[in-house]
Amino acid sequence: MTDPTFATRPDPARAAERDRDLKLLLAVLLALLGVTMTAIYALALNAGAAPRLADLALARVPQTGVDNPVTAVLLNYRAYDTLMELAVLLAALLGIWSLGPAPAGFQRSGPVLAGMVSWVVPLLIVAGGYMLWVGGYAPGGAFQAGALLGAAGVIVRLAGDPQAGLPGEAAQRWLLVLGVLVFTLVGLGLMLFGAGFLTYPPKLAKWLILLIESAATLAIGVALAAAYVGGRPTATSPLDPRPSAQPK
Amino acid sequence: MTAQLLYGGAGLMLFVLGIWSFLVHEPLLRKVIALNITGAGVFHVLIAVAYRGDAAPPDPVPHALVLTGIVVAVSATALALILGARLQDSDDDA
Amino acid sequence: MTQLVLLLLFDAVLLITLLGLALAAVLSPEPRRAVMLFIAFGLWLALVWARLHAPDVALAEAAIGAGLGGALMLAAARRAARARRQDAEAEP
Amino acid sequence: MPEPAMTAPLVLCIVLPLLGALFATALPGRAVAVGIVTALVTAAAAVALTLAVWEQGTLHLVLGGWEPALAIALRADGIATALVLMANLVALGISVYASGYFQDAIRIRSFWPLWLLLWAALNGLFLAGDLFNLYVMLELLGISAAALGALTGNREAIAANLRYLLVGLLGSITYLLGVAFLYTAHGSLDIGILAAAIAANEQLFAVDAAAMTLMISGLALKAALFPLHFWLPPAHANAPAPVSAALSALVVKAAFYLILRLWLDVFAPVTGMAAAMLLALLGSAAVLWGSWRALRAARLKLLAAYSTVAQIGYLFLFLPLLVATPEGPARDNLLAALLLMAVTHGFAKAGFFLAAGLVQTNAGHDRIDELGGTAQRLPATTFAIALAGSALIGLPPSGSFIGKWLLMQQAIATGQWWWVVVILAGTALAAAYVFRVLSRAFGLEPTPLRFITDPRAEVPALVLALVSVAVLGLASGPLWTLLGLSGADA
Amino acid sequence: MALILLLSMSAGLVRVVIGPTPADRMMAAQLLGTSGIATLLLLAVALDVPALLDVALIFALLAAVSVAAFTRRRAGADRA
Amino acid sequence: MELILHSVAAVFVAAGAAFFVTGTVGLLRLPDLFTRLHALTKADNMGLGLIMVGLILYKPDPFYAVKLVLLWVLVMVAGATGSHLIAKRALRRDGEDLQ
Amino acid sequence: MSWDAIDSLLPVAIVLSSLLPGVFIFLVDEENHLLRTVLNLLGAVLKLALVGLLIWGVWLGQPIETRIDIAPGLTLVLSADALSVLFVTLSSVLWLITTVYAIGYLEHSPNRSRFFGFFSLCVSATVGIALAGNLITFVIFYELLTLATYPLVAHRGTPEATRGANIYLAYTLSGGLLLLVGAVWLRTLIGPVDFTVGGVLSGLPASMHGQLVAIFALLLAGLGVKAALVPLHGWLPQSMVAPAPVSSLLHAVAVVKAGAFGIVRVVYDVYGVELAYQLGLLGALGLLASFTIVYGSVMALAQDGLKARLAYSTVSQVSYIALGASLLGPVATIGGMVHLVHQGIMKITLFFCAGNYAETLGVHKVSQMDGVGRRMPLTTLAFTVGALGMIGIPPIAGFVSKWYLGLGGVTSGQYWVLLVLAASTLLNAGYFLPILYRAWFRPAPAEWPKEHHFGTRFETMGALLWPPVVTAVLCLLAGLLASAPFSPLEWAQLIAEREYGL
Repeated sequence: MTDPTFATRPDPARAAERDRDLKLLLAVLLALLGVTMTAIYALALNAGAAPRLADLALARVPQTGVDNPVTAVLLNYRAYDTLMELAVLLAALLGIWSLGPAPAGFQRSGPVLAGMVSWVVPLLIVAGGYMLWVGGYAPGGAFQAGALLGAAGVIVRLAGDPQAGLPGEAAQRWLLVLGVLVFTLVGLGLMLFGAGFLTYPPKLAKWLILLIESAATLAIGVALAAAYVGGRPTATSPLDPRPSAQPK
Repeated sequence: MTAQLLYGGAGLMLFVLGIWSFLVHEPLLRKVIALNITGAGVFHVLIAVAYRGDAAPPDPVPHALVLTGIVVAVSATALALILGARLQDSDDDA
Repeated sequence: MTQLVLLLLFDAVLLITLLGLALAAVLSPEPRRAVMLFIAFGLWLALVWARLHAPDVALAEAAIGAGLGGALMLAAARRAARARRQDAEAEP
Repeated sequence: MPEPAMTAPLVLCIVLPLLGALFATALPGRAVAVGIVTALVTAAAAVALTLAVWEQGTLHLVLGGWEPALAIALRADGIATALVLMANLVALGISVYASGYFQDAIRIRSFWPLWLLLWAALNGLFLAGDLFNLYVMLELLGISAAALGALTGNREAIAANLRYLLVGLLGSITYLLGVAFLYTAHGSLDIGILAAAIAANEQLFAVDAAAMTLMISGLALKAALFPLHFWLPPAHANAPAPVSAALSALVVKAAFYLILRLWLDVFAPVTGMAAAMLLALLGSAAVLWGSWRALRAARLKLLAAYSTVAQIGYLFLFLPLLVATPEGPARDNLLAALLLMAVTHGFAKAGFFLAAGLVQTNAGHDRIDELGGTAQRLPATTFAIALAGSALIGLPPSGSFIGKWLLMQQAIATGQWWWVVVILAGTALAAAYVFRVLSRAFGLEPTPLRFITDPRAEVPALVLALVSVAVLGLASGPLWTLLGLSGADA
Repeated sequence: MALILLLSMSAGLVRVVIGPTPADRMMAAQLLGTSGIATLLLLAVALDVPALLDVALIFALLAAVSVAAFTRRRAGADRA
Repeated sequence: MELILHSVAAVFVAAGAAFFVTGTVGLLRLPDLFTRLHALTKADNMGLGLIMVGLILYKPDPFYAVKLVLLWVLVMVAGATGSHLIAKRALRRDGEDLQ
Repeated sequence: MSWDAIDSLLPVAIVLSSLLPGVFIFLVDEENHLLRTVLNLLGAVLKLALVGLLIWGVWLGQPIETRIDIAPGLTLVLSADALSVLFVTLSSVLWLITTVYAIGYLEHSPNRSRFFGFFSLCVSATVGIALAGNLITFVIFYELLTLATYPLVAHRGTPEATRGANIYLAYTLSGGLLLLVGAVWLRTLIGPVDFTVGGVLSGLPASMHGQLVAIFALLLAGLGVKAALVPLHGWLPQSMVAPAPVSSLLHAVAVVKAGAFGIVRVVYDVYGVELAYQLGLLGALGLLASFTIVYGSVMALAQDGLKARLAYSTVSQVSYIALGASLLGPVATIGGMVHLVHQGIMKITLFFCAGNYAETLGVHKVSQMDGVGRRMPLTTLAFTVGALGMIGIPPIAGFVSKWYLGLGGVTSGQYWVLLVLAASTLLNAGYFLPILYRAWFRPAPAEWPKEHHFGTRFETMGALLWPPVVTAVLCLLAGLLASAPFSPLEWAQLIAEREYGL
């Protein structure tokens, strides 16, 4: 990060020396802080409330509709956090989009890479689906699945498609909001039927969570891939020809 | 609880290391890396707290918190890096 | 007992290398090397999560650290390296 | 399990702007319409929430129907509700203003979803009852705020907001470490449970104090407490006007609110005079330094941004007095005065920034020394600046006058008279910088024909400024009622 | 066993740090990835957490991504 | 029976680990890039393969085995592609990544 | 309508009768003269009618009070006692006259809506000060007055105007801050400070007396700025850059009187004369006032600018009020109180006339006034009445004030007051008589600096001419009919009786 206020320094040699001293001083201070915090942390571990939420959280898992305790926390006990976390991702992407159109893509791939891409991408998508499904009873879930989809997008962009294989802008926008939208609507629907916001009836919990997770997976995948693209989708804009069209 | 203390302490070291780097290094990329390391330090502490030995199942709550934290961190990283890219573009134009 | 000691040794090596990686990543002035080290750091982190029985987190860390985060940072590192080179050319 | 209909506004305040953001994202062509409708219904939800809290006292809702420890709670007590009401009314004003502010389609498409997300984050933050949820809200707030701030797209704005983003991240990570410590020690994230646990476990004092230090320093960074304020002026001064208004009036206030919440609720047994004094000393420095820099600022929006640094400083002066004052009417008055100051600043600063934005649009710049003619061409806007300015100074009748009155009263009563000196110096400096602007409004320029020329832009600023002066300055009694405090004569 | 692998990985790290060329670092990183997978597999058995297998799977999948990311060149970037 | 299986598995794993160590040593000690590349690919494919055989023997479960094999294939492909790309870049010495 | 219904609404109605028209005037289009004039006059007349009602009520001894809680423990109290009636009446009557004058003076210059809007706000603040029933209310309106007058001083927009306004603001706001601290401090000591006849502090233990003296110093410093006590008077000559109606109403009457009125309130209704005397506060105040009286007059002698001379004269004359308050005994109180009114009508006459000279002939300096009497006889006649009244020539109002002040000094045994009065009178004569001489007995120049012809059959525009004539007549009447019922003197006696419990 460049800071204009510090741009001019009178004497570089002395300033550098002072800089180094400052860095060292800071290092010593922070090291002391680290040691102190470790001591305090040890105290907290020893005297702290040992089971914390673990036993309670594990005990209630059978009522959550899923078997993986982490998924239970993410999508049931603390579903509201997850909803807002999806909103954070959306906000970051909207921020990226607000900064301008996507930069140029990559040169087209050679045969070896293309060969790899042609079967890594489907594999990633399959793995994503697997992650999503497995999340109900074993480690995995929407975020990991979405990250795999996003990685698929990354590799597609690396292989030469500047839009990372994403659909047009309108579709992208809908896909992006899909996760939060389904999540919120399910929550509100439950509230409307008297259960309370994001309070799943045990019988429906499994399916509602799966629905939310599927939507979230798609949204996360699209958001991560679009974040890697790094700007507004350009294909729809006649002013910006797709950079990959330029022969190089 | 040796492992908890070991990993938690390492997390705290990562935390201070990240902060130190954030404070002393100018380039954006290094600041972003520093922040991610700081974050990793905090996650370390949380995961260490969740760990209850190899026999007992770990506490799922901190795991979920860390997952959320990771998404937040990557979102922020992406935004920061692209903000930096735009900044560099405008420098190049100037 | 030996198992415990071995595990402890494993922990120690894991953490020392982890901290070493972090330190190296933080101290590296060359952007791409820093990013590579950071990606390696992410990998190590995933191992730590795995060691602490947090496979969910390890999965996410692997997907993000090695995949997206790394790719994003690499792109930035490329830019930074280019900027440094341009500066170096402009300087003399 | 409380009746859902009763707690519905609690959820709606957060969910409605979120939904609005989704639709504004998905339907970019109709972003303005979606935005305005959302703004109206959200503000209505906030009013409904206020009425509910007014009638029934604190609302509490545990989401998901689990044990409170396991799930996330939403809660609206008097303090939160007062701030929610302020934030939503201000946000409504900003929305009306923004509907005419942005001209090009791309900015419009970017602004509305991010703005509504920011709004959701604000409400979520004020209403959260869970420390980790607060972290998520802080991040949502920080990311959408930084993205909005960079919307002007010029170099300074991007650089400033990049720095804002990074600093904000550092702040929230530090906060999160504090949360991790608390979870380690007490095994909970819920504010109410933690408060009880901290009060019950005195042997963990060191841990609690460390957690408090971490959390409050992280938040102080976000609240721009001196000397951690360095990021604020450039970020707020270079953002588009409606965004500056939101950042200065609301976002910084949210971080302060959290500090207050932690101070009063969670860490009440841990807080002590030393910590309070330290924070108040930093607050004093903020008051003096911020005001001084505002006085020296060349640009109107920069002036307003530095003024925010100073105004946040005032809020920290209350802490040592709160510590020194025993429970009772005097402390109630002090707390209410603190809230009154915060709320008044919200309205006034938003009005000030909106008006400043109008001046900037009209003049093409906002260099104070060259503003004479513009200020005179826009009488309503100048009037808004004057009203908001007098609230910033703390002149009567304004909410901050009452706030400062009660603050000084308690400072004298508790023998901490030195804060009075700080307040006086800050007030005098504030008067100097506000009138430095206002004196430009009396030039030899031609006569304006009408008081208001562009209602959609001028009225929100004027109304917000007027609220800070007339409503809060003359009828602040309801605030006491809302806070559930006795309004006895001190 | 995992320990040995870990030690070997640590040694490999040295290459990442010292270079000298980026290609060396990349190769080392690749080796790290592979041995990381192996470590995870061993850990899965040692700690009895079968899910670590999935972690290893993702490692393998994403190793491809990172290799590609390392070696790609932006269209239109000058060949300085 | 199980004991024997476990012992055999342990031998396989140990052998795999040895390969890894060799690969690492090679990476560190061999003189130039292309010989290092050679060592690397050896260690990769053989080391991992051996360990996997060991693991499959340790815990014979078809689903598990399929996953492991898939993993191995994947690593091989990625490794091959990666080595190829690295070598190509290194030979051409073009591209901004490998200055 | 019964008194019960009225008495809680009347004070607030009096404040609003100028506040609301003021707010609407801001919104009036610049070219809409008629609507603005109607609003102005409507407010002024309505206020006068309400004040009439108020006078009647206070005379009957009705408790007239509005209480508004602005925050728990902080109450806005508007109430009417004899003292406030004196000030309210003065402001309302002079507002009506000045509004007429201002319409004539300003209707052709730019930014009228702004001017008249703030003008109305000023008067609202002034009556608010007059009716303030406790210290916080007083402080609020006192600060409001500062705010509302600032735009009027800066109104012309010239660099000098801006500079003058900024100096004015610096003085008054600093003073306001000191006043604020004093008020807050006092409140922490004794709770809400309601203005009460005889004071509210007499019951406090002697250990607090040190604090009370410090608070008095703070309050006096705050009030002294507006009352233009030396050395806090520096703003007054500077703010003479304002248009004539502003100088006449605000600086001759509203602002300086607000300060003087505040001093009176603090001495009589907060501290109580007895306590103030015991603490030695009255002596200090008297010394300060006397010094200001002499100093202002000396400075006035040296001024050539007519408005500047009048301004220093104001500095001097306003301190008569403080002097009256500082002398123990009802007679001096009467003198001070009655001067509050008398100085107001005399000084406004003088300023109106100065404005007329400037507007009609372009005459701004004393040295340019040769022969103005022949060119503008009615104006100059009014000026003469005002000037002679200031000197203290019977039967004009000023004589009555000086008489009672002197008498008060004698009855309280402080003979030095006579010395001050004599010196002041001599100096008054010294700076007013030369003007009268020039105006009446020197030949007019061939050409006036900047002459305007308004095309009326009088010497100047009617709206400019009649206000000074009316106020001059008032000066005469106040002197001649001093012992008639409802005269200022009678009213001042009523105040003194109530304060001293006679």
